[in-house]
Amino acid sequence: MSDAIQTDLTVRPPSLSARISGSTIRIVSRLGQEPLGMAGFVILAVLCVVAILAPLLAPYDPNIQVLSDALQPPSAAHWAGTDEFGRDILSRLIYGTRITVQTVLSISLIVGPIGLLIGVVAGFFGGRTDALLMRATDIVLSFPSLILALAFAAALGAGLTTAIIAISLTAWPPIARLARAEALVVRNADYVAAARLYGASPLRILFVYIAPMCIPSVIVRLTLNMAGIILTAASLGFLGLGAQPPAPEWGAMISSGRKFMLDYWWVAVMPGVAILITSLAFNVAGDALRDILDPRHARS
Amino acid sequence: MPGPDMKPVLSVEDLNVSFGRNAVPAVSHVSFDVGRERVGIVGESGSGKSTTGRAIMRLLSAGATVSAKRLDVDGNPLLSLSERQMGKIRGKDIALIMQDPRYSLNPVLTVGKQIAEAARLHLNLRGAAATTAAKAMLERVRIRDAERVMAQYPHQISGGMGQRVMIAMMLLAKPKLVIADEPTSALDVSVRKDVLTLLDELVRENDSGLLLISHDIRMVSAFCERIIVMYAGRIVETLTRLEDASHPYTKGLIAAMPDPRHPVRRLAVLDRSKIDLERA
Amino acid sequence: MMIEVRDLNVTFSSGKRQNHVVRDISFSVARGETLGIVGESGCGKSTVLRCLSGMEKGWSGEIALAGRTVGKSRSLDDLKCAQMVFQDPYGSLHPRHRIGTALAEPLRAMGRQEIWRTVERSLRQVGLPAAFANRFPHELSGGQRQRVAIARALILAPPILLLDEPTSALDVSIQAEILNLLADQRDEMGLTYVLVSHDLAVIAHMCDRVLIMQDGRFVDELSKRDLQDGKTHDDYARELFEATFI
Amino acid sequence: ATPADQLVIGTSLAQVLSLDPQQATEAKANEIMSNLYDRLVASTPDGKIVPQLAESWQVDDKGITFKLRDATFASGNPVTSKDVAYSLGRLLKLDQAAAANLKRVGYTKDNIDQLVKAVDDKTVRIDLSGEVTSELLLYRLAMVVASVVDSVEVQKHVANDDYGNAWLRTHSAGSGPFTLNRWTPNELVILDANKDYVSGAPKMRRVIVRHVPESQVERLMLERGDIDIASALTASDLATFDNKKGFEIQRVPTGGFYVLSMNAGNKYLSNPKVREAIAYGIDYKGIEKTIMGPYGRARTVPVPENFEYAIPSPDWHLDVAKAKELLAEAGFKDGFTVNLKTIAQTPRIDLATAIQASLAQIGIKVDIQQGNGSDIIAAHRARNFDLLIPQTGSYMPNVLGAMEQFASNPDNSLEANNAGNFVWRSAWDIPELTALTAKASLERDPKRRGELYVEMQKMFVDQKPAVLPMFERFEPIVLNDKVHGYVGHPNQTTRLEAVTKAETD
Amino acid sequence: MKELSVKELARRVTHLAVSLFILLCVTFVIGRILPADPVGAIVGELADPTAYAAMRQKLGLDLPIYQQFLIYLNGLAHGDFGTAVLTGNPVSSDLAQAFPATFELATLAILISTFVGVPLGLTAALFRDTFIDKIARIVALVGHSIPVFWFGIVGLVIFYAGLNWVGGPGRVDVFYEGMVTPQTGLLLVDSLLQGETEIFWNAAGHIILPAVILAYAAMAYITRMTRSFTLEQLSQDYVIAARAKGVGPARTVIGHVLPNIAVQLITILAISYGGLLEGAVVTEIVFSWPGIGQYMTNALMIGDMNAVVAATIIIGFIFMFLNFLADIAYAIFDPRTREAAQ
Ligand SMILES: Nc1ncnc2c1ncn2[C@@H]1O[C@H](COP(=O)(O)OP(=O)(O)OP(=O)(O)O)[C@@H](O)[C@H]1O
Ligand SMILES: Nc1ncnc2c1ncn2[C@@H]1O[C@H](COP(=O)(O)OP(=O)(O)OP(=O)(O)O)[C@@H](O)[C@H]1O
Ligand SMILES: [Mg+2]
Ligand SMILES: [Mg+2]
Ligand code: NI
Repeated sequence: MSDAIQTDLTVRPPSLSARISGSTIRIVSRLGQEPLGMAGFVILAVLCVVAILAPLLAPYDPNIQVLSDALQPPSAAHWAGTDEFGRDILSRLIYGTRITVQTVLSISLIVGPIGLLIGVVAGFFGGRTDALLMRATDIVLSFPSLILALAFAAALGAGLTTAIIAISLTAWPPIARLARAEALVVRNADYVAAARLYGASPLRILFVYIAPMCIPSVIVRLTLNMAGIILTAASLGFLGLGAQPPAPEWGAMISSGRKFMLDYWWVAVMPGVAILITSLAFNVAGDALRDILDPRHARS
Repeated sequence: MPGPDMKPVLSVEDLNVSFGRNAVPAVSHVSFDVGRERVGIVGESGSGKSTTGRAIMRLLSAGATVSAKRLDVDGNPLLSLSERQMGKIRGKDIALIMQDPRYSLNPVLTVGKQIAEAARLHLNLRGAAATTAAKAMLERVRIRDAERVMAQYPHQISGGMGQRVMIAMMLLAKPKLVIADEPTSALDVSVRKDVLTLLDELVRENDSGLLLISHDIRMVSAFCERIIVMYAGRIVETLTRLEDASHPYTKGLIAAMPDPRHPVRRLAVLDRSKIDLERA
Repeated sequence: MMIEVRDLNVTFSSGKRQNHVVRDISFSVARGETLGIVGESGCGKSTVLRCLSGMEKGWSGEIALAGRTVGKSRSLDDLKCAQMVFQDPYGSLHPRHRIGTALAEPLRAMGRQEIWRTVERSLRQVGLPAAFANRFPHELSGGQRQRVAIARALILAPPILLLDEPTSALDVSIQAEILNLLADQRDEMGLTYVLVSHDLAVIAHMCDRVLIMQDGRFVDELSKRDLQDGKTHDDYARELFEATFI
Repeated sequence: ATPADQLVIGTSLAQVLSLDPQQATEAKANEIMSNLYDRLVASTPDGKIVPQLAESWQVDDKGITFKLRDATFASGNPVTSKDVAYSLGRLLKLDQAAAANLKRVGYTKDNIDQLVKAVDDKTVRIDLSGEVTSELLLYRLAMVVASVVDSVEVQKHVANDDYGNAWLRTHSAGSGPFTLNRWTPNELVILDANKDYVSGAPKMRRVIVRHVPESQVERLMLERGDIDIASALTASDLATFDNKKGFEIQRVPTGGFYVLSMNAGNKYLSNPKVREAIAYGIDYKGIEKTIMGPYGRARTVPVPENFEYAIPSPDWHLDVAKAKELLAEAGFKDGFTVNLKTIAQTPRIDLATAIQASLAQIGIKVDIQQGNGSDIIAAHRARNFDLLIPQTGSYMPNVLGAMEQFASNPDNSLEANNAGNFVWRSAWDIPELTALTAKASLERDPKRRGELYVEMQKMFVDQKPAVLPMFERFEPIVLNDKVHGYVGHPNQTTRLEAVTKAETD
Repeated sequence: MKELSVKELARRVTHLAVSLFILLCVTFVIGRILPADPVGAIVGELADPTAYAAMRQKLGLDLPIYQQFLIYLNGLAHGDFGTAVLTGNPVSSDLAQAFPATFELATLAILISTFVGVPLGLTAALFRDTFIDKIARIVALVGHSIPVFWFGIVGLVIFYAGLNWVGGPGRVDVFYEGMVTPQTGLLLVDSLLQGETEIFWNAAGHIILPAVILAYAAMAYITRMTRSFTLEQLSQDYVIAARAKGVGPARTVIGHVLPNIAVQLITILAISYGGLLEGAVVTEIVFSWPGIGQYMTNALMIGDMNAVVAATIIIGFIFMFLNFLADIAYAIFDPRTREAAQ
């Protein structure tokens, strides 16, 4: 061995912060090689900053109606114009990032763990458990998702929370399937066999060995799904079941703006551009993440 | 039969390959010639053997930078050819036999189709004629019941058969140079010899050159007239007999191999720092 | 006897076709002895090892490790008798666990104390610097990984080590290092090895006794002496022998 | 482009659930059915009663005697007095929402057979119930619900005592100028001309009513000439046809209103001061200009301004200071939170958003809950709301017709469960006003009646209504210039038999 | 491994049936606990409580839910999906009318997106990280990121109102309305069957824009999956072997890679197709397309649960059936699994 053995160094469990900073540095340095992916992450970061600083950044109150100023084209006073109630579209877009971030985060936080858990349990335990869980997954998957969302909105009353629940309910099966496929591969890995040999309990194997291997692809998939989720939320808005007025939800803005598309293009186009950029950012970032986190793609 | 041919089939001079933008070169300053003979390349994993082979085929991924003073096959400067012209040469003038038939045969096409494709590409045969040529070739690699095997899928045949199919497919057009990248290391010990002998036989028959890449220095020495030893992307020495080895790396490699006929308590271990020192 | 196996049978039934992989195998290994098993791919070598380790549940027959008869599912104590080293050093370490964690895991599972000190000691034992505990597997070379795998197998101080082609994914030069390491550990700690490989040269180098396996059966048994002399008793063994030393 | 002998109307058919005249009450369905069926009498767009199936009638103290003209149903059967009696009986016996207007004035399924009699084949006698004057009865008979159906044909299709309802929902059996060719829900309705119509075959061979849910799309179709008449356009789309060459806008009054219903059962809204504060917390003018456009005109008395005896709107306008003062007087200085339920449709959803914004200024926080039609209606019927935006219609052009549903609530108790009553739903207890309304509807002397009408409106305003009319409702439609003879009817009984299309204009 | 034996097939069919039954139960329960009120929708806003109660009883909504369910099941066993409140027709006849419209649209859309998306994905993979790849990716992503209704209206403005290249909303011009008697319900097919080429071209003009817009939305997924499958394959040894044999890049992709990813692609296409069948609601609204999405949304709006349950089951069935077919495709097209069956 060429490495000198350093005797004075004691072994300590690596601290959490060290681990996180370690992997962050790794990811960021890899990102440096992917300008497009980097751009995606930068946009998402900007989005988060805007969401946090919305009150400071927005030139107007997003809900103040000045009916006499309705439907003004973009100008120095209103960079993105005004909507049919004379509200400043830019301010609404800025506040809307909060809703978008909130939607996206909560859906990820619901869908990710649920999908991961179901998939990993099914994949790892196999047999009856697997069959049962996958059947359930299939059923949910085959349920027309918009209809389920509509039904939920009807049952719980329309609103952002309902929309989030409804979307989450239909969004976990693909994640579960993905996690299961991954778990099926991982559970046959030698390190899992070794863990069995030294007596690690099944639960420990499940959570410490298998789940972490599935997380990257789940994260990647979630990121890639985000665009779709924003759009589904917009479609619910189109049907009046998303965020309730006057919430400046982008999808709702687009869908109420569509009534003016032919004459006042900016009302629908501005939120459309916001959605487009965000979902492009999510997609591009997701792709980059995949290349970084997912060894199968990194290999080529 | 060996012996210095006037014109080498392959002539490589100062070949350099690097991956990525500013990575260390995977192959540097490699020069050698292959005539109508059998030349072996040995070296440990990562020493650049496969990269050299694929650079000759111009099959490295887009991220690789290849440069050479000369890279001629049968007088053809490969590096100046267009991708289209290169396509004509691959499989016709130079062939590549890869390590593991399980992965290097297309899993969803029948064996017959895959061989016939080579016939179609290089012998300008169509339809039934291509199939006949494929069958003939299969028989030449001593596969019994060629008819049946032609209709089978790669997963339905054994590793040894798979490697013969690979050989049949690649040697169908009687290429002037055959590059075999670890052709037997995925195979069972018992069939290794058969496959090697067959390859050797066909190459001699076609009067082609063979570049045999392997990490098994003993095997290479048994088959080849010349042995090129690579280490960290460079050629450290070229031998005709194992016994002539003078470089510490080569000697280390030989010593590290357990030999039941001469048992030792502990095996000799390569001293890399010394080799690196010597190289510098 | 450290290992006693009697009438071991393993049958995989996949669909209609039954696959009798291991047929009526009996053998025993003495304390401190190294037994080699060779044979062509798919003849059942790994399956035998997997039965010994407890990874394979579908066997019948009798297995005794370190004098105690073990069943199909093992208690923690049973597991402590025998640990295994796998063929692929890339697959046998969890890619997202640091080396330290990988080594600490068996200790945690067995409820041991003083985990980190033990980890440090076992790293030294296989010739790796303690600082490696903070590395990830992908930051290690194949040989280094195999060292870690061996350290992990040895950290519970089992009397028996089952080795399934521990060097076939490694270069000759690295192989030599690992084989030396294994030999050193055996001598130091008085371990009992069962080594499976298809490389007769490796087997011959390491083992006191070699069993030659074909189609789930042992067809020949060779002593170290026999190997040196190139003496075999069976046609298949002869063939194998010749193929190895071309 | 549309064929010269077919009239194509674009609209939203989402609410059309039935084409049985004794069942359906929805506006679009009415427009269609009024062309499939004739009634005894009809009302003109400016509110006069004119003969339709009846060629003349005689009014006396006890009732009206109608003389029928010689007409036939599309099936070829003659129209007889039996059909008239059957149809009115059917209306009350089916007992659906359609019957509400007659039930309110004392006609029930039990007395209808006594009160409506076929004197001979061509003579029908309808007796007054005692709760209505003959003039008001005539207006009710001009409604689509009083359409005369072909009793012979309908009785052929009776199943399970449903008076042929299951069949008539999707078929027509009338004597009107058109017959129903096909109705595909949410796609289209095709009407074929009835060549044998008693006043001559209609000019249009076919009328197609096409479901176009998106206003912008409908506008494109109109511009491209793929529809001749567009209704249900949004205000902003309508505006683009203002003075546009080749198109004409008709602003058809409905006599109805966009209303802010407040649940007087709510602890805040039960206080008249709070209701008045809300009335001062709405920017009627601003909303009229930017949101309602041609759809509505600010009006806070439930009687259209142009009606006889209509009083001017009270001084309710956006006055934040005054509203805050009123709230403080009511004891809610710091405001409070209420929900506002509305159907997710323009212009009501926009109306809700605007109200939300202006009420926020006076300290009332409003949570909008939009829903699809049926759950909002259900919430309304169950008094399960704080604020809600319904819309109303009217069937006759006088104060009573416009105001009846705003001014009558005989029993406000929860047990009465009078969910069909608009005021009951708001839990607004108005015994005096209810009595006054009943009195007015029985008053025969026109002058005295007029006085009562004025009194009713004043009392309504004084009580700070829990059913606050905000905007008089119009149904603006855009017609291609080629279309002639289309006159939108306030009660959704627009007849199409005289409509023609000319290439040159 | 998946095997395709009779036994296996039977097992899968039972699975399908069980899944459908559970789907049925879930939908039914969801439907019955919804606050949406079909009674109110039928009797009208002003109906009085007696009329209301009578209708409620007539619809059987006053019974406990399990009884309603049994009654429903009983009807279902006799092939009766119940009566739709919305139309008063049997739900089955409504669906027979609405489904073909969606089917026609979704099928055309999936064909378009396949024939554009797959080649685009292959090209992008072949020219990985080049300009072509980036363009392909952005083109696909834009389709994935912009709401369909936006595209729909803009498409109408440009191609219908502006250029007059395509027909407007609806399935056919009003002039032709009702001139083709439905046989298959697919207007394009029926008009051809009845020799009405004029109507065929008119209908084609109407369907093309919504189909293209739907296809564009679905294409993103297909393109990106094709690209990623292809990339995965391109790093395989057999691809290098093929190239070494002298097979050109295009031929490698078409002749060697495509057969390998065919099965995965079929799965993806099945999923997309299922999504198109159910997810066309918004497109149907924009294009006044009388399909099942619009039918179901409207039914849900008025709480017409018979219609919703039936439509959900149909869609669920199709979805599961497509998955089932995709699985079978595995067994049929992939020699590795086909072998296992013998
Ligand atoms: N596509 C690639 N991208 C980046 N680096 C590469 C690539 N392919 C090979 N390398 C690097 O080039 C060097 C030489 O690799 P090569 O495969 O030629 O070694 P080898 O001698 O064939 O080894 P082995 O015996 O393991 O096959 C290695 O360091 C390897 O990491
Ligand atoms: N889980 C399993 N299910 C079914 N068959 C199996 C299973 N594991 C192994 N086999 C079969 O058992 C036989 C013996 O396998 P085993 O892994 O023991 O062979 P081996 O001698 O170790 O081969 P190799 O040298 O390739 O590692 C093989 O034919 C294999 O296909
Ligand atoms: Mg190599
Ligand atoms: Mg093995
Ligand atoms: Ni070292």
